[in-house]
Amino acid sequence: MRALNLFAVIITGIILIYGTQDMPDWADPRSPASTHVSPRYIEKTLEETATPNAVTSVLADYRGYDTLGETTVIFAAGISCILILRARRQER
Amino acid sequence: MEVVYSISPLLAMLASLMGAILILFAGERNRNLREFWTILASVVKFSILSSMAPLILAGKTIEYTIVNICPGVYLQFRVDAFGMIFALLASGLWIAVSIYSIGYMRDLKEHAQTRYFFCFAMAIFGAVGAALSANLLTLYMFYEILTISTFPLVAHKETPDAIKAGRKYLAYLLTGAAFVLFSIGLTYYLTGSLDFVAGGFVGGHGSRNLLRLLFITFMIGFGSKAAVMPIHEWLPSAMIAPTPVSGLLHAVAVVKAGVFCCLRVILYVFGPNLLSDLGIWLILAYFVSFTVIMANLIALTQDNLKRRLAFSTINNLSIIILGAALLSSNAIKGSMIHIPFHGFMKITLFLCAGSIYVKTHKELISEMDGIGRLMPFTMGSFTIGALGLTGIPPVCGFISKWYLCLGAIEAKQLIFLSVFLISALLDAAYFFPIVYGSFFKKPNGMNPRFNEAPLLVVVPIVVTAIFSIIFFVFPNAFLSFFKMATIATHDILGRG
Amino acid sequence: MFDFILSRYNYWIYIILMMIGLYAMIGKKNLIKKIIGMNIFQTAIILFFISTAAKRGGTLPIIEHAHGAHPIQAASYVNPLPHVLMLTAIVVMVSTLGVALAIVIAIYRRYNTLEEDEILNLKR
Amino acid sequence: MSLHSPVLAVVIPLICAFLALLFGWWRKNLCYPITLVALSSSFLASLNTLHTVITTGTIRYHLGNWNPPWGIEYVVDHLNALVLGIISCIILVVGVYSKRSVEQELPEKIVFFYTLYLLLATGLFGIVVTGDMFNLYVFLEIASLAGYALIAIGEDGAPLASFRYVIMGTIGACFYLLGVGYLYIATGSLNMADLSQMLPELYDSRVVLVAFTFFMVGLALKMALFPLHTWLPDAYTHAPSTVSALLAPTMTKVGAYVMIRIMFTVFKPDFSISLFPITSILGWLAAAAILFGSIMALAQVDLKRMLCFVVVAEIGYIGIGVGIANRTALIGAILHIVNDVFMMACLFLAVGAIVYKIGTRNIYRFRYLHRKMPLMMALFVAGGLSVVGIPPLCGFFSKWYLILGAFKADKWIFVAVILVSSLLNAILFFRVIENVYLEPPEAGRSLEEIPTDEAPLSMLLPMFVVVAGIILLGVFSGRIIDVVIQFAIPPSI
Repeated sequence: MRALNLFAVIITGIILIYGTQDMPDWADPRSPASTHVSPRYIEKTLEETATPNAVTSVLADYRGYDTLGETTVIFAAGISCILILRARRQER
Repeated sequence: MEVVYSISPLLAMLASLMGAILILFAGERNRNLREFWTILASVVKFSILSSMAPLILAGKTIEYTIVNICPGVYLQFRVDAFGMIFALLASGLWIAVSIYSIGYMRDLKEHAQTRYFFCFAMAIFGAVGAALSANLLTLYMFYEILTISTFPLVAHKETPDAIKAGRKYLAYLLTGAAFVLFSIGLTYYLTGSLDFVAGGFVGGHGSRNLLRLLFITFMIGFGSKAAVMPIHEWLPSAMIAPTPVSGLLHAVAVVKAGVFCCLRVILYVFGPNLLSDLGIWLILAYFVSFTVIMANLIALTQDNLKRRLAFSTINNLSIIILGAALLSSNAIKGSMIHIPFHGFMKITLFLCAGSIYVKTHKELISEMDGIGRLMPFTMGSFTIGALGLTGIPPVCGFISKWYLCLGAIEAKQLIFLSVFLISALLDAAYFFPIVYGSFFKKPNGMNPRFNEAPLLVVVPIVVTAIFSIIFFVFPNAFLSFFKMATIATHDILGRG
Repeated sequence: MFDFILSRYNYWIYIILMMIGLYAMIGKKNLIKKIIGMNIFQTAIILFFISTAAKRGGTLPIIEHAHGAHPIQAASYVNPLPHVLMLTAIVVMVSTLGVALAIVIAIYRRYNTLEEDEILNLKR
Repeated sequence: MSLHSPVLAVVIPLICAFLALLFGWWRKNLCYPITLVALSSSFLASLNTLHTVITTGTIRYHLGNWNPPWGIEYVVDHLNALVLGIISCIILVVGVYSKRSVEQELPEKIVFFYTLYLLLATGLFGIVVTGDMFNLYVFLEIASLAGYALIAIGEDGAPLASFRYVIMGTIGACFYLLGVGYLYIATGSLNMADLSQMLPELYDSRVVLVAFTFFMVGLALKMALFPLHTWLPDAYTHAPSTVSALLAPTMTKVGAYVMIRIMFTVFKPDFSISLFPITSILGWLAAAAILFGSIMALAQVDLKRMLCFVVVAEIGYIGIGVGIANRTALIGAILHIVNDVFMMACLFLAVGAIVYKIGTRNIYRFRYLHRKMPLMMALFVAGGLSVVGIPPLCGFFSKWYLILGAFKADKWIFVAVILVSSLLNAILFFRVIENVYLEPPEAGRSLEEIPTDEAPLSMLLPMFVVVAGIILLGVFSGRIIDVVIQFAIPPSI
């Protein structure tokens, strides 16, 4: 069992490392991630959202819906914890 | 062939479906209402079906499409002469069996009667649906409905034996259905169509070996329901069910549906030309001939009346398939009319067995000596049925066997002619001792006074027996089975 | 070859971290250790994402100068998108952690142990 | 209105989850009506979406009015409109059903239960309609978290089962997120439509290959595809009845939907089928899943646990359809997603009703049950027969398409697997039916003495709806394929 787990983990690692071969070099400004979608967030943030902090503008505006989801996750987690823990106490 | 579009096939189907639902709603508390629905549904169904008969006899087919299932395949009814024979048989005998069941079930105070009548109605729904189906997929649907709805009937008694018989029944038939589904899928894959065509439609698609495989899987699939040896084991075990159910299984719906499907595949999917071209008909013919002889030999050794009748059924089913497999016009005609004729004769015999059981609780032949003196009507009808199955005039069994023999000669297969004749001899060998014993032997320990079964039980028996004789004298009486078989045979062979 | 390794070593480190976490998740018997493994695994993913945001010579994605002075060069700021994604992901992962811990508490209350095999023995 | 319907379907339950908590604080019994209002408006919105998609084609909804790929986009085409409609229908139906069962099993936790129930619905709807890879992850986690918690409050073994589910589910979600990360490195985009345009040039890139692999493994974990199904039987067995009835039909099927979406929309079919032959691997795994699930189900005496293994097998059917990957088989797979949602809902709801009334799930203790609950058992039989594949119930028709597809692909062994598993399913369900209907009565006790004790109307009504769905889906399967499913399949297949 232990060997099997180790095997699975190592396979996962090898596959992941295999994938890095075709990745752009680290911190390469010409990588797709730096050139395809994200430049607009930096270049237009002031103009479109009047927010100098690009992270904030993406978080709260461009991808604000993700943030709504994020708060929902927190909400769900909170309710979950209450649900799980409170129940036990009452059983006692 | 002229096609008439009409809603009547659907109405006929709805009659029994609605009947089943109403039976369920009436329930155990309103027994009379429930029985009323049973009878009403059976009568309505039969009259709708017979109202279609004139059109069929005029050489037309009736079509009704419900809904598309997949490209080129519809949930569709198409009534042709061959389907009509089976539909009329099933719905006609349903009336008789319903009346009989009411008497039988009430007299024995059976439990779960609502379930019984509901499943009965559903079984007829399935059987007639199979008869009216226009294509293999619709056929499969009703075939499955029939299989499932018969299961509670087989296991009706709920004793461990009955449950075991039910399991066996399902195991054989559902495995068979899996083969059928495989074959239907393969047929659709090869031809892109599933519609029945008189004379077959798979010719020219796929390699010859593939078609042979297809035919074999079809025969294994439907053969399981038609109780062809060696996949017949479920049928004798299913004799544990109440007698009307055995009658239904044997004479009316279940095994007949199996045989009907086999014939559909032989004549309407493959067609005589293709089968003789592939040469596979001969294998099938030898195979079922073996069943014909073996079943009769086993029947000789059975002491339980219902089991003996069961093997007789296995014998006759294979005779029907053998007739179709010979592919000659007279043999096909003979096997088609043997379906209804055997139905009438066999149901007479089964109802007699039930009648004896209701009155005396006897199931073993060795205990039935002298019973004819107690129950002259019952045993008189039994004699008629036995004569018919042996093929002795003046009972209708003679006609079908005559045509089968003619067909064997026409196909120049004397070996199969001898199969028919030997089987008839064996029939005589196991039926006549019963008849003889019941009338001429002294009853041991029984009071030989007239002591007939209840009226609701006896009347259907006598009626079916009389019908067996009428069909000999006038093969076209009432339902014109003979003429329909002629039309169907003409359609099948006329095209090639 | 050396260049190749050097240019990607960051990814590799995160991958090794992931493997450690993953092994703890599926290999350890103690429930808390599993949760710690889960945390390591998730943190590694966060680091992995963040590292994709890096640009040589880039600075924080906060636009300092006022309108119109110079055109804003995307290359001079690091990519803000992975940061945003990971802000969301961190919250998601913390929530998962919270729920997992709550469940562990529930388990502990019932079985008085956190060793998986002991629990299985107790159940039997 | 119809323009906003996809997003309304997601947001209404979300808002109502807050409301349910708020009002629940004040009056506990307000939660149930709020839940129903939310779910039925969600259902109506989904129907509206489906209708709009059928009449006018794909809906694209830009959240916050930011154009994709910069903002988040909802894309609803025929595939997810169908899945959305079906899922929202079942969630509503289970919601109606939940009342009595929750009152009995979780009397103290009604408020939180319904809040999480609505959040779970939000998550599932969000997964289905979104057109953004990362947004999908967020909603996946909402649904999963709610699922973990709802499972954990079940019977005795529930917390441990739930914990295992947390571990496996988190690995699945993290693998998915890793896949998103790898794709992001390769392309710089998170939008599905944008990705599918950019990816064909990168199909030989190792980054993309690895991303794809991780998507598949992650989703296989989420949808419980053999051999990664290990969390499912325990988790769904020990969960409260309503929760199993909610999760078993929806969660795994949504996973399957995402898998289809990624294989055939984000990646193009020629990649998933020929360049990187994931489909053939998937097909074989699915075949193994079908056999394994059916055989393991045979070994169970607990009805619910047996059904959990049936779920594993049913996932196999979807997998086999995707694995064969021709047009007919994919129709079968998508049709099976639809059918399976209804069949599993039917079966698990029936189990819930049985537990509610007699408190046991051991199938050898179901004697007399058909006297006690005649309607409920009849409906259960309908669901069981549908799984066995008896026409005209819907389960048959998806099998029919799968068999045809397997023939077309010359994969005869898959045909055999499907047929054999139908037989195994027949054994499974007839074993139960036998115990319910045919067990001989105890000596000295006649059946007539056993009083009818039918499940309450709030349980029967949903069952009727589901069984009606099973029959109608079966009879009109051809129509559903003509109107919706055939457009849900990428034209290049």
